Order: sequence, then C-alpha cells, then structure tokens
Amino acid sequence: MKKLINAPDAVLHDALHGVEAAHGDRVRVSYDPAFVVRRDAPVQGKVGLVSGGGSGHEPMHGGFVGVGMLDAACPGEVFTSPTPDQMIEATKAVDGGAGVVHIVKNYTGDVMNFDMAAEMGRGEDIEVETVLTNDDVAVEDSLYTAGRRGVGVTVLVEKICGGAAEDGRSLQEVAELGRRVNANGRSMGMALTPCITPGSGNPSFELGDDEVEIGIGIHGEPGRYREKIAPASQISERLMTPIVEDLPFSNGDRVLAFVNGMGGTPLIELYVVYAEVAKIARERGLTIERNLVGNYITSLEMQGCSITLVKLDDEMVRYWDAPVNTPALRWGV
Amino acid sequence: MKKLINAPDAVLHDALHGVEAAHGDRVRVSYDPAFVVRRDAPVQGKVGLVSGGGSGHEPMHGGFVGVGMLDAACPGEVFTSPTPDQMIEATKAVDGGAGVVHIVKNYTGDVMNFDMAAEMGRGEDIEVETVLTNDDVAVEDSLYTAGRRGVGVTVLVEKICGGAAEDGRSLQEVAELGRRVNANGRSMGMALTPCITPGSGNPSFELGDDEVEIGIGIHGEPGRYREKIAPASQISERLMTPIVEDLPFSNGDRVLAFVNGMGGTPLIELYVVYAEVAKIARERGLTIERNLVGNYITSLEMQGCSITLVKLDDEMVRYWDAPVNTPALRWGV
Amino acid sequence: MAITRDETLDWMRRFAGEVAEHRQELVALDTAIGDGDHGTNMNRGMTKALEKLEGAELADSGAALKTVAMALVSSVGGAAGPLYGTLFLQIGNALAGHSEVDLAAFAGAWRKGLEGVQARGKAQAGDKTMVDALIPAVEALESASDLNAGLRAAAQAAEEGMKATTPLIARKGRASYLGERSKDHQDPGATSTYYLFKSAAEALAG
Amino acid sequence: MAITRDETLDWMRRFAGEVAEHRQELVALDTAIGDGDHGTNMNRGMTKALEKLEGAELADSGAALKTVAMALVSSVGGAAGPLYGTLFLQIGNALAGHSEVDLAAFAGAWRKGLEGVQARGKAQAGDKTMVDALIPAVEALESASDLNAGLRAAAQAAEEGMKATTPLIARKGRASYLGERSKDHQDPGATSTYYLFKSAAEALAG
Ligand SMILES: Nc1ncnc2c1ncn2[C@@H]1O[C@H](COP(=O)(O)OP(=O)(O)O)[C@@H](O)[C@H]1O
Ligand SMILES: Nc1ncnc2c1ncn2[C@@H]1O[C@H](COP(=O)(O)OP(=O)(O)O)[C@@H](O)[C@H]1O
Ligand SMILES: [Mg+2]
Ligand SMILES: [Mg+2]
Ligand SMILES: [Mg+2]
Ligand SMILES: [Mg+2]
Repeated sequence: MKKLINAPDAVLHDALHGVEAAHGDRVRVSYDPAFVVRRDAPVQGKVGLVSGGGSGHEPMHGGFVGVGMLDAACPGEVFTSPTPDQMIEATKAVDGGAGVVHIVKNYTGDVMNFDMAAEMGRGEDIEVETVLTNDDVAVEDSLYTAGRRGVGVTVLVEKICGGAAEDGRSLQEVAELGRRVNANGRSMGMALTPCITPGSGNPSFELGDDEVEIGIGIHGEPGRYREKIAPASQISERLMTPIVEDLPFSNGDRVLAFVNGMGGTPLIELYVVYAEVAKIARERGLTIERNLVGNYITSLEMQGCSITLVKLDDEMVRYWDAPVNTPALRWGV
Repeated sequence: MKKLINAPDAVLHDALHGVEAAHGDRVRVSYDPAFVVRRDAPVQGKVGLVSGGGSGHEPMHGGFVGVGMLDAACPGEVFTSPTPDQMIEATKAVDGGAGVVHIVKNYTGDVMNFDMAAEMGRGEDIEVETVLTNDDVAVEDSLYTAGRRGVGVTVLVEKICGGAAEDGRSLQEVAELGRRVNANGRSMGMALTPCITPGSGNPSFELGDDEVEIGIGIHGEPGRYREKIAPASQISERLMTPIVEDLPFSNGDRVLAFVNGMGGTPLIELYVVYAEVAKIARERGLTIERNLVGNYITSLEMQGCSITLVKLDDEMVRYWDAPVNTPALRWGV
Repeated sequence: MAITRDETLDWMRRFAGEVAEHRQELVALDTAIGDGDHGTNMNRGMTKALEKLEGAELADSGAALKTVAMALVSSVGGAAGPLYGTLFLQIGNALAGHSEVDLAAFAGAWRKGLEGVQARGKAQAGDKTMVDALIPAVEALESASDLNAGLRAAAQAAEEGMKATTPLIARKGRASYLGERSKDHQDPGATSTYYLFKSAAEALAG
Repeated sequence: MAITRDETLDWMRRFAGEVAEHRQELVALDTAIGDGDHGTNMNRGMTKALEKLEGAELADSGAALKTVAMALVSSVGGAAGPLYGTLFLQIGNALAGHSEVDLAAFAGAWRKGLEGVQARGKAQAGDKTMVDALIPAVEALESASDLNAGLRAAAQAAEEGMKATTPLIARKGRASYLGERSKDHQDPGATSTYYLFKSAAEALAG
C-alpha cells in the first residue's frame, strides 16, 4: 500500500487539518467529535442541512459544506459511517431555529447511527427530518437486502436542498424536495480497479487485467458481477440501460446527467463516457438540461465511474442553478 | 491496460465530444484542427489567451477555457504537444484586435510547435506575445537540459492573466504579468505510481511496492531519483525544501500554495499533504494568502502530487480573486 | 459461582486482546463480502473502551459494560458501532446494581442484548449477521445448569453459529448487496461475536 | 543513376512501413527516457502523409517530400513533428523542380535538412538526439562516389550513430530531464532516423 499519509489511523485527523487550513475562510472544523461546519453557522431562521458518512469519498461530504449546500458534514473513518455524537453536535451547531435535515445514504451503518443520534438527541428540542438516499439500481432484490444504496444522487440532493434552504423554505419543504430528487434519481457504477483502505492495506477485490466489475457501490465492495472490459460505448450502455428502465425515464423527460469518477479515473475518460451518455440519452428522447462531470463521490483511488440520472422539474432546476459556495462546487457567487 | 475509452486513437476526439456536450453553454469545440474556445470569442478589445499542450493533463487546458481565464485551448494527442495549425486557428478565433498571449509550457515539442505557429502565422497581422512557463525545480542543471519544465504554475498563470485580460489590460501588461507569476513560481512533483498512455498500453516506469519517484514531470517520464516511501510529512518536506530555497522564498513572503494531484490520488490524501505544506510554510515564516487543492494538472491516472508556491504581489492577488467561469475553476460569477 | 466487576473487566480486556490479535482476520473477512473495516472498527472501539474503563469509577459489572457501550457507540461507527453498542448497553442495563451476577441474571441480560440487536438491525436468524452467532450462544446460556458450563457451551455455540454463516446468502448489512456472491464466506460480525463469547468463557468460567 | 518521383514515393511508403512495424519499439525506447509516444506520433504522421500523397498531384520528389513535411507538421506534434517536418521541408525545397535527383543534389538537400533540424532544435552532436544519426549519415552521403554506395553508407552510418547514442547523457529534449539516468538507453528519434535512411537505401539504391 502506497499512500500520501502519515499513518493509517491519522488520515482523517490529518486531512481535516488540511481542510481547515485550505478552506478556513468558509468552514470551521471540530475535531472531537469530528465535523466540518459553515463558518457562519448557525444561520438564523434557515433550515440546517447535515450530512455525513464514511471518509474516502471526497469531496463528499466535507467539500460540500458552504453557502447554498450543506451546513455541516460528519466524516467517519474511511468507509465507516460516523457516530451519533458527531451527528448530535453537528446538528446543534447548525440549528438556526428552523429545524435540521439529515441527508443519509442508505447503508445499515449510516442509518443506524443517524437513528441513534435521533434517539439520543431527543429532548434537545431540535426538529429533525431525515432524507434517505437509495438510488443505486445495481441492488436488485431490495426486499432481501439492506435496500438500495445511496450513491450519486446524494450529491444532487445536497445541492438542491441547499438551494431551497438558502431560499428560506421550511423544514418540511426542504425534506420533501430532497425526497423527490431521490425518488426521481437512479444510479449505477462500475470499477476498473479496486481500492485500498489505509486500515486494511489490501485491495478491496481482485480483478483480472481484462475484467471490470459492474454494479459496485462506493466502499470498495465487490459489484453484482464482473465481465470482460469493453469499449466505453458498451460500458455506458451497460450502466444506462438499468438506470433508464428502472424509474422508468421516458421520451420527453428533462434530466440532469451526472458522470462521476470513482477517484482514480482520469477526467479525459469521464468526458469520453459523458459523450456516450449524451448520445444514449438523445437516442432515448431524454433532454439533458443540466450536467455534472467529475470526481464528486469517490472510492479512494478506485478507477471507474458511476452514472446518475435525475428526472428534473422546474423547482429542482431552480435550486440546482442557485448560488453555491463550497470547496468542491461553486457557482453564482 | 484498462481504460474507459473506445479506442486508443479515438480518445481525444471522443473526449472533445464529451466536453462539447457537457459545457456547450460556455465553450465551442473545433475538431479539425482541434481546439476548445470560449462561446463568445472573439471578445472585441480584449487580449486573447491561448494555451495548449498534450492531452492527459485534464482539466488543463480545456477545462480552463471561459470568462476570466483562457479564450482557447489546443489539445494535442495524449502527452504530445499540439500542432501549429491548431494554434494558428485558435489564435485567429480569439483575436479581438488587442493581440493574443500564448501560454506555453517549456517542453521542446510545445516550444517548437508554438514557434512554427508564430512563423507560419506571420502575415496574419495578429500581435502575439508568448509567456513560457518553467517552474519545475526538479530539473537542476538547466544549462545542460532543455531547461526547466513548465508545470503547476501554468494553471496559476492562466488564471491570473485571464483576470488581467478581462480587466482590459494591454497585451504587454498581460504578458508581463504572466512572466512575473512564472518567475515567482516554483514547483516540484512526485509519483507513487506510473501512468499508462492509451497509445503505449504500458506503465511509464516501474516502481517497487515501497518506492516513490521524486522530481517527476507531468508526462509519465521518470523523475530525478527514487526512494523508499515515507510519511506525508517527509514527502512534503522533500518537495517544499527545493521549492522554497530555489527562488528563494523568505520569511514574511506572501504566497499562493497549490497542492495538485496527479490524477489518481484521492482528494483526502491531497488534504493530508496540504496540512503539511501549511505547517512547513508557517515554520518558514511564509503567509499562505491563497491556496488551491485538487487535480488541476494531471498525468492520466498517476498517483502522486506536486506542490507549487508563488510569491504574491497585490496585482496577482487581485486577478487571482477576479471572477472566473470555466468548467474546472469557477468563482465570483 | 458468580461474576464480579473485576472479572467483567478481565473479560473486556481479553475481548479487546482477541480483537487486536484477529484484526487482520476480521478485515479480510469483511473485505471479501463488505468494505474491509470490521477489524479496524472493533479494534478502535475496544481500545477506546479500555481507555474509558481505566479512568472510570465503576460500581459493578453493569456499569463497566455500559461504559464499554458508550465508548463503542461514539468511536466505532458503521454497522458494528450501534449494534455492539446496543448489545453492551442492554446487557449493562440489565446487570446494573448487581454486585455479583449469577447464571440466570447473566443469561437474562444476554437475552435483552440480543433483543436490542434485533430491534436495532432487524436481522433474523439466517440473515448472515452477528445474530447468527448470538442466538445459539444466548440459548446455550439459557439452557445451561451452571455458569461455567453455560459459558463454555455459549462459546461453542457461538463458534458453530459463526461457522454456519459461511454457506448463507446475506440478507442484511453490506454483504446483502452481493446476493449470491456472498455465499461461501464467513460473516465478520458473527466472527467478532464468537470472540466475545470465547473471551467470556476464558475470563468468567472458573 | 538518379532518383525519380516514384522512387521517392516508394521510399515514403517503406518508411511508413518501418515506422508502423517498429511502433512498439519506438514507444518502448521513448518510455524509458521520454514519454512513450514517439512510435505513436511517427505512425500517426506517416499514415497521414501517405493519405496526403495518395490524393496529391506531385510534380517531382521535392513536391512529394514537401507534402510529407506538411502532413507531419500538422499531425505529429511533440518534438518530432516540427523536427521531421523541418527536415522534410528543407529536403523537399532543395529538390523541388528537379525531375531526377543525383547524388550531389541528394546530399546537398540532406545537408539543408540537417541544418534545418539543428536550427529548429539547437541540438549538437552528442546531445543524444536524432541529430546523432543524421550527422554521420549526411556526411556519408557527401563523401560517397556514387548514389547506391552513398545510400548504403548513409544507412550504415545512421545505424552506427543511432547505436552510439546509447551511452550518452541527453542534453536536449525530454530525456535531458533525466540527467545521468538517461544513460544506457538508445535515443528513440535517432532510431526513427535510422529507419528513414534504411528505407531510403532500400527504395532508392538500385
Ligand atoms: N442489520 C444487521 N443486523 C445485525 N448485524 C448486522 C446487520 N448489518 C450488519 N451486521 C453485522 O455487522 C457486520 C459488519 O460490521 P462493520 O464492517 O463494522 O460495519 P459496516 O458494514 O458498516 O462496514 C456484519 O458482518 C454483520 O455481522
Ligand atoms: N532539440 C532537439 N533537437 C533534435 N532532436 C530532438 C530535440 N528534442 C528532441 N529530439 C528528438 O525527438 C525525439 C522524441 O520525439 P517525440 O517522442 O515524438 O517527441 P516528445 O519528446 O515531444 O514526446 C527524441 O528521441 C530526440 O531524438
Ligand atoms: Mg464500513
Ligand atoms: Mg510527447
Ligand atoms: Mg465493514
Ligand atoms: Mg515522446
């Protein structure tokens, strides 16, 4: 294992120091319990947005803290959901009297820790709504599993809810909107290579020199199946088909298309994939009204990509376009 | 070799399609000869900025085309400088009557192709100034080499010159400012892993499981020497010392610190490095007034990082802060 | 025969030792069907738990186990944090106020712990989780006639339950995403649960 | 004995063939001390050059070589594009207007080509570049007494010049960044230059 770190156990702590040093003009960092919070939090009268999850998915979530997006992010250890005390303290730190939305990716650990936070936080007198994201169509038999995983749509939910919260919308409205984005979003991912967590030091799975793993999550877990590597056009089709057919998206729909890198894939390849996604969308009669291409929800150094489509409505477009000023997403400000 | 591509020879073309599909609201793409140009080019009365270089360094340069930064970027094949006809057409496309600055990284190929473009373009009646970047302190005996390479500082030159051009500064002023940024900038890079160009299919060099390559460029070329992997604190020191001592930077200097990922390094590791850079800067009495952390000038999927420091003056700060609206850098708009 | 506070502390030290010793094994099991952090998570948690135990004034076994619970909840994260946290909290609550714990109290406390884990994680027997080691172990305690025998039977039952997870298809937790591919791997959480019973037998059986 | 336009076209086809055949070799040489694209670059360029030659009305050898020059300049990029472009342009300019080319004219044209390459790239003998194959080959042409012998001697001299780059420390181009580490590797550009002379001997010597 070769990594730019000081010690496996120190990664999160050291990286938080880097975040504070680099973005101290926009965010503050609490180390114990660990969370990243908007400099100006709590914003009085505004609904607070808190997310969190394991580290190793950067820039998610810490890179999305700032005006127009999250008020706070709770980073767990690498690929390990954060703990209830982080969530409780972050929630308190961002409550401006209008309640707080927790954006939670649907993983057993994340859900249980946020649940415990809610139970333990009772009596704090902060109204909390939870938006659970579960957009990963790779998980098929969700009745016999922990349910679909929350992946790419989470970034979009955070941005769109962030815009709505900034616009003064109520706790219920922000949460409803987040749920609507999730309900209208579908994702699927694939890997060319595994990743190595600092704690384990070993590849998360073994892949042949000509194999790809289809239907992966974002924690280095193996996917649904593996197959021979194919041209980007076929791989894009492989991911797009289950996405488009699951919602289902139909001719005439307006969509946001998000091609996300898993962390180790060169941007030039993501653009190659985006070209294919645009072509497939066109063939299916979908109009891509907004897009995002880049590394936003990653799995350490894994090579591969995921595709997310969200069926848009006017309100989503409006809050997607709204100003945002975070380390990783910035526009309109 | 596993890549998200359709064919090695088609990478550049396919990626340009992706860029056009994703960013058509801000840029136009010419395919033959290949260049990416601001949608609103030529901007009358504004100095035009053209850069270019091999592909595989994304988002550089195509991702820096837009208001407040480049007017056009000429992408060569992967790791191969572009050709004179691209530069000539791009220069014509952006000339708004106030002349054009070519920002050229100091590599034999880039320099000779831009030279030929200048010779062949004579008689086109466009005034052209060239800013050559050569900030890489890893190249020591520059008398006996092709001179220092242009690396990280190029991104900063493009941003700062872009701000000045947008502000209506003259051709001479913009070029002088670019040269000043370059003259006050120093960089050094290292790799944990090699990269694989689509055309070759093989790793650019072989590294042991516990080795790192110090003093690399951005084309997968081997570095100055290799050594055993060390903690991020030591590696940062290894890069910072020759940078700081070369200019030299001294106690009290105001600097911009740029920690750049080579493409395959997780962002969390770049923040670990940035924490170390901030510490070393503090110890040396340097005040980091601005910073940039992320993958901006990359070598395909290479893991590793580079550090760039620029000694700032007020004018540089002003144009660094100026609005920019490109696919890869956006603020103030 | 009864369990004292100091024996409980010994149990926790031994459990922490087992987790540290088997950290890489737990990581490897979790790499195969999960995200490779279970060993690291449990080790971080039990290290923290021992730290807390050192500094604390502990009235009894119940107090000690509640301290462990809180340390785990606030340092482990993931699925294991809330699950082990709940387990220890329920056991600790049940044992609080008793300076000595007999077999009936101990088995009863474990039953509460198991119920807590199932309430939190919704896993049933056969879902390929730590519950598959817990259920037979708790039942062994409940049907034992003396503490020593009960502890040994529980450890053995946990081991068998752990091994029996191998052929199962996971229906809860991260491994469930793998569907059929989760077969032929032993569940990491069931494995750490076995170490918990193993160390209990070593520390608490006379 | 003289060189015709059609022989020149044959030369270019053979050179393109050598480059295609040795693409991976040139890539491997450039991977060791450069960025691994020389074979791909030259192959892209010569493929383009042949395409252009197909469609063109070509008066003579000079016109053919100028067509190759422009194709290379606008499709190769990197260091090799301007250098080979300049080389072919200078040779083509010198030969333009001659329907048949004798040894003196050919050697003179190559001298111009060499001068062009050195003016563009500033490399001297011993800098570990294509110039190290060019200089001895051009000199062999200049000192030959007939065309056939001159072409064969030039190919041999280019090969020797190419091999002699191996122990050198690069002082120009990308390999120069490596300093001492550039030793013990043959220069890719000198290698492609050798193929240029090799195919010249095959196509043009009777
Ligand atoms: N719903 C659940 N109920 C009971 N145990 C579960 C459940 N989900 C997961 N587990 C247990 O947790 C273990 C994984 O723990 P760990 O790796 O620390 O957390 P994570 O899966 O969040 O990375 C699994 O092996 C399984 O035994
Ligand atoms: N200044 C120079 N003068 C002459 N030849 C040079 C010079 N610089 C580089 N070369 C030649 O170019 C070759 C490399 O070409 P190529 O790999 O296509 O370009 P790049 O180095 O831009 O990737 C070298 O092997 C060397 O022979
Ligand atoms: Mg985990
Ligand atoms: Mg090159
Ligand atoms: Mg796990
Ligand atoms: Mg090369």
